Amino acid sequence: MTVTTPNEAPVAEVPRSSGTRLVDRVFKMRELAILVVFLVMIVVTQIGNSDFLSEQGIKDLLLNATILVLVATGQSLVVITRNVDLSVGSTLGIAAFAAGDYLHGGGNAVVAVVLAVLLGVGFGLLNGLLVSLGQVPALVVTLGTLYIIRGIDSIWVGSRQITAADLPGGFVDFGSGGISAVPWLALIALAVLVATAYYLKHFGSGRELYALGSNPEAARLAGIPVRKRILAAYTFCGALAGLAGAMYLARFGNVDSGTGTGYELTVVSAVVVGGVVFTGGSGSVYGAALGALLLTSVNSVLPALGVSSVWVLAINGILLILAISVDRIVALRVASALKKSAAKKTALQKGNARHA
Amino acid sequence: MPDSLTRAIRWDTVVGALLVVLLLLSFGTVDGFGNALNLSFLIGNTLPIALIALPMTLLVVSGEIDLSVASTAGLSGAVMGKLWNEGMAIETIIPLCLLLGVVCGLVNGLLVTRLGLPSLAVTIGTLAAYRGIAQIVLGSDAVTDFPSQYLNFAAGRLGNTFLPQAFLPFLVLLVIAVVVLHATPFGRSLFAIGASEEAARFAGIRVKRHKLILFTVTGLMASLTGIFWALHYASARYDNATGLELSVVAAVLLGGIDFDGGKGTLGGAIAGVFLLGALQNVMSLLNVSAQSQIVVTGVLLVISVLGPRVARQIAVARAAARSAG
Amino acid sequence: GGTTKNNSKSDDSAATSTAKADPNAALKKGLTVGFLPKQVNNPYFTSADKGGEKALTELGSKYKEVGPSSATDTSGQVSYVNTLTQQQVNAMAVSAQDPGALCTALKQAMSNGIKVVTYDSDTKPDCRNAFVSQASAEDLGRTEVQLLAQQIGYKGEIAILSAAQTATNQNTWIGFMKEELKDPKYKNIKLVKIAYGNDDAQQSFQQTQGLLQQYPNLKGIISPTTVGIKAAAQYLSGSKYKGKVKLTGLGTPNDMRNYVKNGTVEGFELWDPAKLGDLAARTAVALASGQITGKEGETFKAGSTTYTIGKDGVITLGKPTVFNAKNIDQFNF
Amino acid sequence: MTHPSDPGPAPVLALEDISKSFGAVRALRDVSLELFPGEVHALAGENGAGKSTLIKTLAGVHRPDAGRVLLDGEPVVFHGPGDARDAGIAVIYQEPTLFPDLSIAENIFMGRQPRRALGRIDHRATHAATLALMQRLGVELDPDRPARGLSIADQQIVEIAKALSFEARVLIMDEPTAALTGSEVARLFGVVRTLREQGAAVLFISHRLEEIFEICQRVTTLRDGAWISSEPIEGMTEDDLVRRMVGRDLDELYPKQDVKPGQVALSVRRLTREGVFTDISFEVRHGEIVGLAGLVGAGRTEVARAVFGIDRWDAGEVEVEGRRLTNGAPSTAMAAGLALVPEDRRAQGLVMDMSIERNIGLTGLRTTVRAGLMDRGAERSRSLDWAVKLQVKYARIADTVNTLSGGNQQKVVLAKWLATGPKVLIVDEPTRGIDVGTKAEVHRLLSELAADGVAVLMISSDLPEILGMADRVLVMHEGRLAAEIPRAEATEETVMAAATGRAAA
Ligand SMILES: Nc1ncnc2c1ncn2[C@@H]1O[C@H](COP(=O)(O)OP(=O)(O)OP(=O)(O)O)[C@@H](O)[C@H]1O
Ligand SMILES: Nc1ncnc2c1ncn2[C@@H]1O[C@H](COP(=O)(O)OP(=O)(O)OP(=O)(O)O)[C@@H](O)[C@H]1O
Ligand SMILES: [Mg+2]
Ligand SMILES: [Mg+2]
Repeated sequence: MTVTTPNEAPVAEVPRSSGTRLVDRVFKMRELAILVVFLVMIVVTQIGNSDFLSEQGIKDLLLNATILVLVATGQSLVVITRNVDLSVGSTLGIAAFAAGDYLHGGGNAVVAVVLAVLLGVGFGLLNGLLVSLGQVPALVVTLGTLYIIRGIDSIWVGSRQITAADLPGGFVDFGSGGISAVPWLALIALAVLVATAYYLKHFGSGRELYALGSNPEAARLAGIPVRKRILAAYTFCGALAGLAGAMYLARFGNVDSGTGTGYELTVVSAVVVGGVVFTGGSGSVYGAALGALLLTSVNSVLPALGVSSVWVLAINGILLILAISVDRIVALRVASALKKSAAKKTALQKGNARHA
Repeated sequence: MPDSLTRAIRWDTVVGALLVVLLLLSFGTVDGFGNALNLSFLIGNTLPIALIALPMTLLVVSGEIDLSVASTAGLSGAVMGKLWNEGMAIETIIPLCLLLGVVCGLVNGLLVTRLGLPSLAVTIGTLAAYRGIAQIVLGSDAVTDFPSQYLNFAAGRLGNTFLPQAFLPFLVLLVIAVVVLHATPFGRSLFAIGASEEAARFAGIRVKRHKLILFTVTGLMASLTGIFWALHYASARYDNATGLELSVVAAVLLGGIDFDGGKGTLGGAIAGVFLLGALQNVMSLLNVSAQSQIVVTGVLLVISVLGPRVARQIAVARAAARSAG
Repeated sequence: GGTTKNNSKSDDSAATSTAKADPNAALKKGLTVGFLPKQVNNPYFTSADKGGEKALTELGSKYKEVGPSSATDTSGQVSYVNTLTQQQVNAMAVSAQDPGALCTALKQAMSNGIKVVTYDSDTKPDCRNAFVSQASAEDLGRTEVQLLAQQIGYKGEIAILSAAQTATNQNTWIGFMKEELKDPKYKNIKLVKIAYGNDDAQQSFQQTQGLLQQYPNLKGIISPTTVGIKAAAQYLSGSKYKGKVKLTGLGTPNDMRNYVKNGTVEGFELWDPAKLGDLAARTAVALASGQITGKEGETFKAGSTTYTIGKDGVITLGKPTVFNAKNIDQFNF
Repeated sequence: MTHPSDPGPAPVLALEDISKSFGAVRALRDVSLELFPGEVHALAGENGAGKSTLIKTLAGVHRPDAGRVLLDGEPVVFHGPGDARDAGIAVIYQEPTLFPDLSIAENIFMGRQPRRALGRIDHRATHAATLALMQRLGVELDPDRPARGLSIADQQIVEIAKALSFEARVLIMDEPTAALTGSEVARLFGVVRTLREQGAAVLFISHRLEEIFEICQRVTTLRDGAWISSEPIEGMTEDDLVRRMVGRDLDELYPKQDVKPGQVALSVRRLTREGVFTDISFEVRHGEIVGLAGLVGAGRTEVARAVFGIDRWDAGEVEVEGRRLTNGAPSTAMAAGLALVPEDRRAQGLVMDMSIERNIGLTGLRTTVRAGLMDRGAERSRSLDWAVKLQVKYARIADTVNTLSGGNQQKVVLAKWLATGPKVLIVDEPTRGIDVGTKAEVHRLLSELAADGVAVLMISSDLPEILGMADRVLVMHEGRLAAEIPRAEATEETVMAAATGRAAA
């Protein structure tokens, strides 16, 4: 190669950068979009039913979202690494019962929560080990552990159930109490959410989760401890499912062997609506939390508007599809608009450059 | 002989072998298993899963998934019941319901191919939507008075044999599916699409069209299953076949179909379906509780993915030992 | 042409036995009776089946229980009917998830000489020999309205929180509730809505929230399902509506004890599930022994009570018990 | 081994009698190599000779079956890429390994971001450091831009920046220049020289021999996994090097036959894809090889993609032998006799998890059919024929293509498309990553095809290749056709002038 022109100005890529900043901003706005949809929905409901945003109403909205937000936060971490944990519903159920069983015997509430979290950690570790050491598809493994944990739960629990009467009054009161309209449980979930988001953005190991979801082979070559990170993501997800179990107990005061059945689909929906992509590497826990808030609120909004519960399921499904479609269409439109404007700018600058 | 070795430990063959072993063992040792009535029950109850597993396998091979199948089945059943109550002729209703299935599948397919949405997300959405529509259509009714010749076809046996009457049509569909997937250019394209969509497109394969066809056929088969379900159990309700999608997915996974796309055989998938069905039947006859059955299913799934891996590692180790020796 | 609802002959080859009942036949011993609840691990059915087990042990017969782990797994329940048929039990007691879906399998069982009793939740009459009903649907529906009306002083808006929209027994009860409400003494009570919580704690919970937001003047809720009433009570007890909005319906004393004591709930009712199971077991043994065949008017003795078979082979357990702060501590189920 | 001409003191990194097998394939057999500080060491060999395997062994990706790796004279065992990195070895792999969802800055500094208190990442410092690296390489890539959608060349530049950012003692580069054009290569070499002067050891792989002679001091050659020689470059000729690599003398590299062009085969008129390329018109005749030159990012690949139907065009038309093509439909383009050998063989050219046989068969799904069913015999013989014709080096035709070396993968892509018997063949960087011997073969093949009447449009960043093979050269500059130069007038100067926009358009 002798065709060197070292003094030549590098191929100008200036417009690209301003374009990507805009894209960046728009991507951040994707979470904003969910928030807007959520707010519109709330406002419309409030107009239709002035009691909706009463103190009690707000409290209910927040409480309903809390548990799903927690589990969705954990799930996002796993999904970001290009994996999935379908066993969260089973884990939540067994952790809730374990905590309840312990409290039933007259235990300490804090110990009960720790117990639930530890149980979650245990199952998270199991999933993580199977997925990362076995290097097998997460979908299958966690579908398997979904069944296994649920089965163990049913064998252990049998037809027993824990009701509010079996629990210490303080524990149950904590589940529905709070500072005016803001429940304690929601505060806990918020704290976990913010801490997780901060960790993902500002810590090396957090960024590595994105990296290995984005390109696992490249992550290995970059010397990222892939197995360790995946194990950690699953463990964290399990821990949050366990914590959510304890919260479920406090909130509903009522658990049996069926608690949390089918929850995995709700969690996955929330994560998807929140813009966490299943092929890994992108999305944020804030998005997932908003997705969770949106989904649970639909279930409060429809009854509050007097929509017959017969319609709820269909509306839920259609909303889910609408949410992801609108998100997608907006993204496509913005991308093509950006491309065109970038092209125009390039042409302009080139014209200028030539004259200069 | 590394070639025959790897072939011998292919997972779909293992599943097939497990099925045969289970059947042979059960014939000898499990009371009540071997008689024609039980076998017909076993096959009859497994047929809905098997029917949906056919298109699902093709879909998964091409890298997509449809979780709305059970809802589509429920919706066709509900519409069938509703129209029947309205006094329409069953011969008109059935084609209409199949058409409805086509529409359901088409909606999934269009959302996936036109908007480029992930099929997992789309079909979780339609899973709720179709079931919800079924609930709106039929409400709390349970329609049970379908004409007896149809009920008998869906529930009856071929003479005194162990084969349900509906088994023959299934067999025909199975053969068609096997040929399509493993012996036609269409099937070959599906493997390519599943393994690398972009490379398939660069090879001139019409990726979107293939996927649209698959989703549509899946919808059609799901509604066929819904009709069969309603007649087999003589009951059309909006919640028919709830949760069937997980059974199908579990069985297909067990049969060694890779959810990343591009790998698997229909034989393996169907062996997986009947292995799960037979296992459940045998466990019930042996008084294994429902809870323990769930655990067994889960363990089997985990083994189904760990198994081939371990087998591969053993094969590699052996090959290394041989080349060293 | 074509086969339509109107021109298709309904399949009336009912398997009702033509055998004659022999009221004096001795109760056989050493029989096996299989219990098939809607769902295993469900506390209600566990109590019921325990009652059945106790009765069978007393009668010198064998008890077994099989069943699906989900209350909506109809095909699972069908295969359990098949399993019991294969295992050649003498009789089975079934709580049907679906009135039609089990029919083929149950008829198959009856044609193999197995006696079929349904309990709690019935199938079509020709698919079983007898149905043991927990209480007359009419009694249940009417008494629940009476209970709530007293609590709210015969005035105000009320709502119903049911289970699934398809739940047959719920719908029958609700029908009778509406009948009862037509009585002039309820002229100031208005039934504003029927909500469905699908027997899921969380959904029932949110449906209760919705009811209260939509109808701020709501005075009372009837929830004729144990899951629904429990969830509604839990929500009310943690909200500002506690004690202000009355709640009644069908619940178990163990579930509801706390809410009765803390003032969320004044009173509710239920039959004793163990007694239901007990009667189902005794009916099954009576059928298998030939004492009865399931025809209207036949009588048989179960324990110390004599029951008469009503129309369509229905046997009714009796009136439900009302639980309140005074008597609740006497019950444990 | 003794090295009479050791340039420095002790080797910083050495391999001793390394062997590595993949199943039955012996990729490396007792290979030794010494890397000294302050030298750029070339690794040469045909496709599949074992160069990349050697590098991966050095980098801790593969564990050698036998032999030792010595670092500063001490034996070391790398348990993973992280270990090698910690030992001061930076690697640019043959295939880019980026995280498409992450920004360029994060890609470069993943795992080693500048930290603030409490171990938090200093995003601002990361950004600044990336900008500095880009300046050093003389490119303007936005550090915040996600890596998804970068052209192969830009990806390669990010890889280079990543390797440089380590400030490593040993820099290993596996075909870093394969996707680059002259100016970027010049920048890169400038940086490499500086590193060398600072005392770093560099191991460099390229199939462009002139680059080896430009930048390297010593060269090690491999053939079929075996060590052939290690010697100083000085005093060697290209022919010497080729002889060591191939084991024989080479045919002519650009065996262009003179052909009289026939009818117009491909005609592109006023083709525009907004924001990408504008108003492209040209014709290719039967028997003609038309070169399409331009700088990286000029839009050549985009034109090829649109013509073949992968992307839709916004205006204009494309005809093959007078038949209008449908917009955005590769299948109709194929039916009309068009073939495209794409630029990115791993993502676009091949289904990596499929066998060689089936990959080649993929373009014949319409022809190897009997009564609607696949004719497996016909498929196999078609694939075998072309694999043999192109001398693909493989163990079994049923092996998956991801076990092949890069060059052999490229041959499979060519085979796949030549097997369709195209009337118009578009090749995008057909010899990227192909060894000299094979390159000559590919050229001979293209020349023969043209002689048989196939119209060939050849996109290449390898200017000598364009000049050596093309009857006519089209030059693109920033999405437009800047010039059309007949063979007689095409020189490096005229083409580069048009490509950089200095020629009167
Ligand atoms: N993962 C693998 N599995 C099996 N065989 C492999 C694998 N990687 C490389 N090989 C084989 O090892 C041999 C050496 O390949 P390698 O990639 O090192 O060649 P190379 O010299 O880098 O060639 P190129 O110039 O084409 O990049 C080839 O025969 C290749 O097929
Ligand atoms: N898949 C893609 N997505 C987004 N932008 C792309 C993509 N591929 C290329 N580009 C951008 O489009 C422009 C034109 O690239 P193109 O690949 O057509 O150029 P080229 O002349 O073929 O150069 P080369 O092939 O040498 O990279 C470049 O700025 C490139 O960065
Ligand atoms: Mg290589
Ligand atoms: Mg290009």
